Amino acid sequence: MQCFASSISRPGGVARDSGGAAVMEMMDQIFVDLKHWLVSLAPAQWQPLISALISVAAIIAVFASLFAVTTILERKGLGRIQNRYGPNRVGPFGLLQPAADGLKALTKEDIVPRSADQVLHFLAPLVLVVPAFLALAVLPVGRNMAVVDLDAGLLFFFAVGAATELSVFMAGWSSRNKYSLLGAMRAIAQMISYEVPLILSGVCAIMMAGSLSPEKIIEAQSAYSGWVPHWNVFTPWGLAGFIVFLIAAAAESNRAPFDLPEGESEIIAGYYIEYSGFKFALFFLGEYIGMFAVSGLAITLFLGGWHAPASFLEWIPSYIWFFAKLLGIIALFIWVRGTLPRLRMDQLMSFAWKFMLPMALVNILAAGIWRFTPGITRWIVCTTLVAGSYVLLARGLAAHSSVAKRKYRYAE
Amino acid sequence: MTPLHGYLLISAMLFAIGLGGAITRRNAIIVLIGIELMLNAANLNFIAFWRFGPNPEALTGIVFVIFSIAVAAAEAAVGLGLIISIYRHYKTANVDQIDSMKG
Amino acid sequence: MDWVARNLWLIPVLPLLAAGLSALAKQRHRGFAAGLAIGSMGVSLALSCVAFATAVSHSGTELSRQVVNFRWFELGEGWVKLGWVLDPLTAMMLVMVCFVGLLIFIYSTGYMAHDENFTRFFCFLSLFAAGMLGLIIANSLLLFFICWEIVGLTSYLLIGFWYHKPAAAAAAKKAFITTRIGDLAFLIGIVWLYAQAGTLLFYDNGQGCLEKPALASLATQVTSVGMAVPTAIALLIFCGAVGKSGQLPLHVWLPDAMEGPTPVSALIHAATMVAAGVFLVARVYPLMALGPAGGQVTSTALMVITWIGALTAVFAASIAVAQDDIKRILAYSTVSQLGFMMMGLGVGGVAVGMFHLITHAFFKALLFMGAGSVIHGCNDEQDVRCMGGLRKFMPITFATYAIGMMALSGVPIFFSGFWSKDEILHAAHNWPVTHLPFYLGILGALLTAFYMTRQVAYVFFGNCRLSLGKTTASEQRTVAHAGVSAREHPQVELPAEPHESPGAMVFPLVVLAFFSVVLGFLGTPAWPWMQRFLEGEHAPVQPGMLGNSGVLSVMVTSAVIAFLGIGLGYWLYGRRALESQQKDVLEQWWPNVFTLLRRKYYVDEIYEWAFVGLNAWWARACDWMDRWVWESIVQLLGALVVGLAWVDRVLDEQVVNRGFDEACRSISGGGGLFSRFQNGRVQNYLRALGLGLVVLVLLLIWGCRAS
Amino acid sequence: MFKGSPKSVMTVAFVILGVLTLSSGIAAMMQRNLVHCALSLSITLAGLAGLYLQLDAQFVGFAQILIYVGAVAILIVFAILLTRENEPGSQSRYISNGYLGFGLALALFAVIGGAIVSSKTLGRGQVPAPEATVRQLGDQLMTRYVLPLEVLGLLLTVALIGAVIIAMQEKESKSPGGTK
Repeated sequence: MQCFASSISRPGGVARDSGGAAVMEMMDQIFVDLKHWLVSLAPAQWQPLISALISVAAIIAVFASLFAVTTILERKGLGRIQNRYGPNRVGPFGLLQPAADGLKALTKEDIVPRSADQVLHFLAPLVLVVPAFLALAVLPVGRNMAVVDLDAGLLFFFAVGAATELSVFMAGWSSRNKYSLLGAMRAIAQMISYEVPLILSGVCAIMMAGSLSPEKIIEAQSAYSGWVPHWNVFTPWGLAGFIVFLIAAAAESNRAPFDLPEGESEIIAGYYIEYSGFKFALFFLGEYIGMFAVSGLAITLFLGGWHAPASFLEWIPSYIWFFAKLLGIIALFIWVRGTLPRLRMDQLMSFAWKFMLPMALVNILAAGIWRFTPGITRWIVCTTLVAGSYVLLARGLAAHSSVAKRKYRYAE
Repeated sequence: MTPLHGYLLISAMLFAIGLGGAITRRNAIIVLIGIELMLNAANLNFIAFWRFGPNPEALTGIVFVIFSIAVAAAEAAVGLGLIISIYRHYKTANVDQIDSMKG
Repeated sequence: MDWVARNLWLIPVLPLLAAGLSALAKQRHRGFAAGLAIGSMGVSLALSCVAFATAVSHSGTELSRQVVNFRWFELGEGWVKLGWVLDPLTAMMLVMVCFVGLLIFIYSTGYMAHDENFTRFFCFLSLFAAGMLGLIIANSLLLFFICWEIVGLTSYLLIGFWYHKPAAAAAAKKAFITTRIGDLAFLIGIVWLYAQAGTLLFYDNGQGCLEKPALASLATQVTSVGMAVPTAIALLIFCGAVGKSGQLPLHVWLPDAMEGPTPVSALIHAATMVAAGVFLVARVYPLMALGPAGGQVTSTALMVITWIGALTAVFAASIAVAQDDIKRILAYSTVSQLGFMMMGLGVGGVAVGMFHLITHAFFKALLFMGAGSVIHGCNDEQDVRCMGGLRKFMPITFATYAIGMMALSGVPIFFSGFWSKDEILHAAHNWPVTHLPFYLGILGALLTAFYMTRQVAYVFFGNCRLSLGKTTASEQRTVAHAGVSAREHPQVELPAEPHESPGAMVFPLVVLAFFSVVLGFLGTPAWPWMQRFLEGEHAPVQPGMLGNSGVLSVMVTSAVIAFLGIGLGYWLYGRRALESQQKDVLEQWWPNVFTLLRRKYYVDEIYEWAFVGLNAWWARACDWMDRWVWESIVQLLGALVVGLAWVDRVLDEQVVNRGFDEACRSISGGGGLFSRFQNGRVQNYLRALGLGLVVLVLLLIWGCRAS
Repeated sequence: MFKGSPKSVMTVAFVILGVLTLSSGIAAMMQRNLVHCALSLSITLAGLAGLYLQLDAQFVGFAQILIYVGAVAILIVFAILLTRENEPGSQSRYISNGYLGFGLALALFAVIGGAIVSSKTLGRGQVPAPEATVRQLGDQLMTRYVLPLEVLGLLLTVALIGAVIIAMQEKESKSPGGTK
């Protein structure tokens, strides 16, 4: 685990002099130091294993609790948006609702259809959840706080993300239910279609940092001019890439308005109709963890990772910034879900292939121009390029009227 | 018994498995899977020889594997397309029933 | 290194951009496409004028050739390099192409005004300009070849621009394929040169393939058949030039190419593209001139060039005498003039050939555009027999056309054609090898003057024979091919009086006429500025040269020849008004000769017969083999078996029957066995492969053990 | 990944991955249910990726997962669903005289394995892990292998279009092969 060699070496970061800064420094690195202390207790030949276990345990604990928080936030937020109280019975303000849900999920009967393919039906949730947690391993949640610092970290992220499609297929196919199968097919088609713009919009950040490692990408955005940080999102291509990335991320994690695969009104619950009890909870967990992971990637690629949004806020510990940004993006997702209606399948596809993909490609071109042209000209060129292609593509999409008024055809 | 032996043995075994499946199974798709297995066995060879070979600083093995992965993806796409259209035409995907080239 | 030399690449890139943009434009954005093309061409013209000025200012100094090379991509160990060069040759060609091109663009706005595919046309034109200019500035034979092919492609596209017209489509295909024959040899030559010289750059301060070291190393090598390597390469490259410049025997495509729109004929098939072949020879002249010993005696390649040029000149001129389509006459005249240029290159070196190339580009473009204007004015009538008396209806066209005609037929003193052709004849006269090309040239000049006079007499003199009222065949063709444009075209529906063409078409004519007069004075023997410029020296004014006996004699000869031709033509055709139905005068005298000429010496037919016949013969041969050889063998075997059986039966019923049946059974069994291998199941084949693999590995191991 | 870690971990991981890969490979070849075959194939490919990581070829390993597990396996699964037999399992999954194939495969493995085991030249034991960063790969691909890269891009494009055209639903044209 060479990553810990990197994290043992004391952090670079901003030079501290005053005492208060030292305290802040300590606060910033407190978890790292804690872990090193724990590891140092173990015998030498076990240390790599121990440190790995510790980080994995920490990741799982943190993000699982974040999952619980997010569920309650989402339900209450949606409630407010729909002008009703969210859950408010269990505990103060219903804050214990997640615990109650967890208990319910654990205690409910686990139904497996008779004709189902037992093994796959059992494996599917695991195949969903495990890669989702794996993907978190390369995200630096704070200074020196990535589980592993891979040279090809982003590739790793997307690679383990690929397993999601398999699990969805397993779930849909194994439960021998035509709605499940339809849902799985939809989900896979959607994921494959939106994975392309997702990766491509990430490419421009990679180009800028000249590396696939999240640490390096964050490092590339770490500078400040005045107190304004050099985040990718503050450049034309970065902004466009960020937006494309967020949309694609919402589609990847089957969030509204892209939640066709589990659209209740059409195919009852998509590929997990036949799941109940704890497996269903696992699916739920998996989806949310996936959402966290991809949001964290968005933060890493475009929002400067764990860096503070302004130079004079650097004293606040890095992980706090990371999770603040994460919660912000999650709030955005919740808001979108509460606001936008669900798309139609053909609209979904044409949006992916006719708008997102060209936009991402143009964005890469813009990033290249940005990289190789100096001064103010690059601002003008990139802005015109991105904005112009946005306008043209949007007009083309509207012209092909895939969003025309729906003509209802009754079964005859 | 160096590590290289181990990897080579694994790749040989994988190749044999793929070959066995490819020449015994009925279904065209499984035949294709067998071929994919053989390809991957070859890739494993390349990587192993790159890792333990005399001059690994030339990334020949890795680059070759990258190319062969891409080629294999293309091959899978075309092969499956062929299988599908054959299925549409003959209403079967069994290679032993598709023998219109019988001499 | 000057700014313009460094940014020379802009000249071809601007039209390329124009082409790309107008390719994206909709068909109805006519003004956009035309403006783009003309604007880019104008800028290129300005740039090339700057380049020309630079070249002139550096003339004679070591800066007279400025080269910029860059790496393209890494191939194996070495890099493939491209580059561009600015030297007098390039500069002169640049100005010429940009200027003529610009004028023709302007002209086409008038000529193609009614065509529905206006935008596409200008897209192709710009692409052509890009290719041509790139070819001119290329400093690498590879880049040269790339642009060469672009130019060929655009020529194909533009000949077949009215692709719904079968003749046009056929002509386009013919042009493309015929030139491909030459280009194949050209490509082989390039590859060979690369193998020998190791580079395709012309000039690479010392390493280029046209510079001393490479040439010296080339000159020493001899092919297996005894021919010197440089000669062989030069001839292969020359094949490309033959194809592009329509020399014998690959000239057949050029006249057919006249199916394309007239501006295309003017730009591509008269002024620039066909001259590219000549330019190619001029560009690689050091290679061409490289004798077997590298000595100064005229090299084999140059002799071949001279002979082919001279023959082409006479051959095509004689055909042109008997043609009736106004554009075809000009086409054959182009072929013969190109022959003159080749001859000039062969006998007199770069300067002579290039001088004629430049002047010819101007007056031939002028003639073609005049012809276009005539056709335009006569409701797309192309047959000279159905015209006549047009000088009353379109005076400006007539005047300019007459100037062009006189320039082409070499009327002395005032017309550029005279001086350039005179240069060639003079050089031919001084050629050490033999005087035959000189006489051929004289004959060609005579014929040129003659057929031009004939044409002018047919078109402009006499009384108007335009078939008013009833539509001629060519008009029906026009209506057929023009499609929508025919409906927009007011004159096509009912043929009106012939009328002068719009300003956009007349203006270029005037300009070109001016230049086809003036240009000659840049290269008179008295003040051979252009030639010296090309050779990088300064030209003194020496009027005494005119009095020089050799020069004077040749000048007088060619002048006499020109007047002789014109007089003959006038005497035959100009004296009395011609009737549209009446047979040609020559036809009345020597019908056979005339038909022979009119049918272009039956070259097309000969090719047809040769290739198709060869095919048929081969098929027959195969058939014969089948019928007799194999069949007979089979028969023989059969007879053998039958005979054996018979003998056997005669010998002994019992044994033989059994034995024979046994034999048959085993044979059929064997057949069945073999056919079982071919049971069409993929996995059997796969299995065989696997088996082979096992056996091979076993052999390998065994071999290792053995060793 | 396990750079610098004790050799025991290496070997253990190696054995686990090898067994996983081979067993799932066998499963992919011998199971009756096609979908199971495809899924076992994806396990095999993942195992191979693990082996690549063992060999310090990070990039290739992840690319393997991304492309094979993410794309090819899904593609195969789709194909299986599209060419579903009407009565699954009604007939033997092996062709007649398939035993020949097994024999052949075994023979092949015996021969090659024998060759490998008996070869003297292979033994080099542990060698320090060579450096293969993404940056180096990129440089190589952009300079030395740029021409193959271009050709490969062309090939992929052609394959994509070809596959689409081959598999395209024919418009009531009875042309064999389904191309239109």
